[in-house]
Amino acid sequence: MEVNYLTEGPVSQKLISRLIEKTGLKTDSGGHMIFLGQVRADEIKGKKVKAIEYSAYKELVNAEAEKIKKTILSEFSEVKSISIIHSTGIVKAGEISLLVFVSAGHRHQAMQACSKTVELIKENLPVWKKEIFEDDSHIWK
Amino acid sequence: MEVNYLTEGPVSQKLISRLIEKTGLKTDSGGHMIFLGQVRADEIKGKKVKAIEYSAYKELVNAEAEKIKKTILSEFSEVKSISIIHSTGIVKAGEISLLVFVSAGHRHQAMQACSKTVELIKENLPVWKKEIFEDDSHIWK
Amino acid sequence: MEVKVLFFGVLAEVSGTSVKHYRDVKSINDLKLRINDDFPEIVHYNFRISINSEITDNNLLLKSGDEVAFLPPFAGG
Amino acid sequence: MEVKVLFFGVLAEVSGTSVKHYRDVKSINDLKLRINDDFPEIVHYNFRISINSEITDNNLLLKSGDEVAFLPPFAGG
Repeated sequence: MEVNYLTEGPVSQKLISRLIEKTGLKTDSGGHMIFLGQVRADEIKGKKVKAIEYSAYKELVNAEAEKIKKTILSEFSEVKSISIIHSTGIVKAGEISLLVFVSAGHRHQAMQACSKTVELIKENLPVWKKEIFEDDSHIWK
Repeated sequence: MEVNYLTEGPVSQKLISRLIEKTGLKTDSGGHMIFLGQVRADEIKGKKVKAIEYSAYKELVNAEAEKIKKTILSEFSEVKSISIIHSTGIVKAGEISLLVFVSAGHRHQAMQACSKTVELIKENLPVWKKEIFEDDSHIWK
Repeated sequence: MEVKVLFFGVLAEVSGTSVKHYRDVKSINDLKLRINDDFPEIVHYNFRISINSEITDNNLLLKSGDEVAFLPPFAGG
Repeated sequence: MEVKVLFFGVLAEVSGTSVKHYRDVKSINDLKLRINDDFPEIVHYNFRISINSEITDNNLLLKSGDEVAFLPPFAGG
């Protein structure tokens, strides 16, 4: 079964809610840590970011995300599940572009594993972003 | 205005969703960290926990939660908002009993501030729990 | 004079009540003695004390209308 | 023989395309020379290379049907 780590456009409220609803199914989890990365309306040299356009190398994203999950599961014995969802395409300022959802037996492992997953995503996931300003000019990040 | 840090029964999916929906209103936040504490169906001496009954000293909870928020806001300059919701009364195994929601300009402060808020809650919030087993016997934690 | 005493967590179970009023108690120590008389079992439990929602480790004097709470170790989350 | 070359992020902008096919390239270094000829600007950018979804820093030999990708520094999140 191939898991899809990418979603077209922003990570929707519906998708987040659906993941949170599933928490109750596993009564051996004591803590869930959820990271949501959001597009900021940064001002750069007087111009305001209105959106980010993400592009990704899909096959490599899947391979790297699988590696990240394996790394976390082997390092944190109490982690029960890890969900990773990253946007591709246009995500407007104020919308969510990354979700990391980690469930564990106890809180410390949930927290540490979630933070580490986010760091590994930043380092290893082949995703690129183009910040688009209100005047439609852009810069690559 | 008095904020209510306590909710009767589990922290509902609806309440969590409502907080997540509000993330988009602030375009200066780049990261949100959400901790959900869940009641585990632990087995203790062969008996399985079916629920936890939480009790709290409401006035003191409010005072201590305000202190925690002040501590976090003064320590983490990029934190934009902190929400804390703790259950009172019966919360069944698999249900959520604590929510901590921290929004910040960048991810590191969101992560660190969220973890620290949870630790301060564990140390300082006057809440008590009675673990109730499937045979209706109980122990205090 | 009268003070209101609140019992929380396991101490509410030990004392069989969550609230009780005491008359003519001058100080925290005074109140503790009275409570030990009423509920001798309480000596086995750890607790801290708050007066009017302020935790204190001192033997403060009490005045009429004070709310004193007996707080077992916190166990939130 | 022919390989498929993918350009990502800013490199897709620099090359004006996200995919291009090259014939008769023996190795990564060979391919890099060809790409430098086609898009001289590329020399100003940092990138890594993957072959068939596997990142490599070596000058590997290429075979027909290989998918080679030019990857600017990652910027997810």
